[in-house]
Amino acid sequence: MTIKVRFFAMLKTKAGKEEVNLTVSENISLAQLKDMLKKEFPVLAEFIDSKSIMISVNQEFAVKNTIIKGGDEVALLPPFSGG
Amino acid sequence: MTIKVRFFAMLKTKAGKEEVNLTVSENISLAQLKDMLKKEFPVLAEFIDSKSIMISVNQEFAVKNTIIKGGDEVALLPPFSGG
Amino acid sequence: MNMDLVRIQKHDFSVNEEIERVKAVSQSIGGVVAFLGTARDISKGEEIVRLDFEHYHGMAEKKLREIRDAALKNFNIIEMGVVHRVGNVDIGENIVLIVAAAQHRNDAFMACEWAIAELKRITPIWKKEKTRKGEVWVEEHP
Amino acid sequence: MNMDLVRIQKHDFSVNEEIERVKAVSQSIGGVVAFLGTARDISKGEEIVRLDFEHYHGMAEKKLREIRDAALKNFNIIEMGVVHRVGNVDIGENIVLIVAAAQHRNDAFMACEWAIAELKRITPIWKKEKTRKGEVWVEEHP
Repeated sequence: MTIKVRFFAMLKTKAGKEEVNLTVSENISLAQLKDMLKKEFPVLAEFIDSKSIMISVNQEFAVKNTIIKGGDEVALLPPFSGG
Repeated sequence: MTIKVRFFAMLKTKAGKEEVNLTVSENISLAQLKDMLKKEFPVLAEFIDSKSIMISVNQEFAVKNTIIKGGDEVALLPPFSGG
Repeated sequence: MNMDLVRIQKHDFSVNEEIERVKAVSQSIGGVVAFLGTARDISKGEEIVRLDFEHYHGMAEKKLREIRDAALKNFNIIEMGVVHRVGNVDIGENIVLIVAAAQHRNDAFMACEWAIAELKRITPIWKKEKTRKGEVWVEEHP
Repeated sequence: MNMDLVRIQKHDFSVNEEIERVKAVSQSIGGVVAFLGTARDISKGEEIVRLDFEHYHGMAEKKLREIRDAALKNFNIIEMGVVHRVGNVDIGENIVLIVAAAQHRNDAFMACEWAIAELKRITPIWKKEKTRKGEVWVEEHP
């Protein structure tokens, strides 16, 4: 299955791109996704491991047991600084 | 000596006037002034005795031992309701 | 400056203008908290038609200036503005505005909350409510 | 109504207009508390030339609507408006506005303070500070 991964703010700068389509195995967990992303984007590995980075799936905050399905929009969110 | 006494809001309504010039003895205390005002304006007596009425002398809150001098502007202030 | 930032007036005010007046003082302002008091249609279950505010001219202005001075001294704010209307105020209209500006928002919130409570406590301003039954000074029976 | 009261936009907003939009909802509003975040000239000792805000379009708007919904549910307020700017914001300009309207002022203060803290916590918006030394995403090293 294919998912879309989006990067924002300083993660976009680090990744050097705004978004990427990834082919992954069916119904992976958030933990599996993180491992994949670290392999795919070594430059982001330390950020993905840091607790301050949040991940959203279909524009909602993902939790440990969130399952990612085909067509999902995943985003890596650095710490917010709005307001 | 002569002092000016001003009434505001519902005390003005009760007294039926905005202000009055009163001739009083020299350098009276706030307590003496209150007794005088009660005699002069019986209709205000219960309000003057009530704790919620404040008295100002020259546009500053008077306290128990405030002394009133000739030419002073005294005002009877019902509970505030601004804001 | 002081005179512009603290006023009692019959006519309405613009929240934008009052905030701009306060913001003009410094570029270090990061948070502005404004309290706007407006005329409600109901008070203690009674329908209100209109309000009428009276003030002790001179003393009321002095008390508002004292509130601004104390706020600048006791809170970590950069500037404060206070405007109160007197005379007739229709339902829905503005009555009072307090603008507190600070580098950080918590200080602005604290100063603004304190200032409106203090205004109600020490400023000689009185509200008359006009209902269909007649007029009544608020807190007529203390 | 909901769409008008909660917005993310590039252009500036008018505090007056936003307050009027909120006030238009009810004549029972007696207290309005507005928090206005503005662009400061200094951040952590560094002189700031300009700010640039990025947001996650779709998700950020959704989070702001959730904040309004939660505020209406959890506080005794009548209405709330939330506007946040994105793109370039010059020093002194408006960034964010939260307007909370209630019958009584305490409820408006509580809801407004909660909403701006919650906005900072859950809304995917990021600030880039432009200084004379270059540009930096705020909290670049979490």
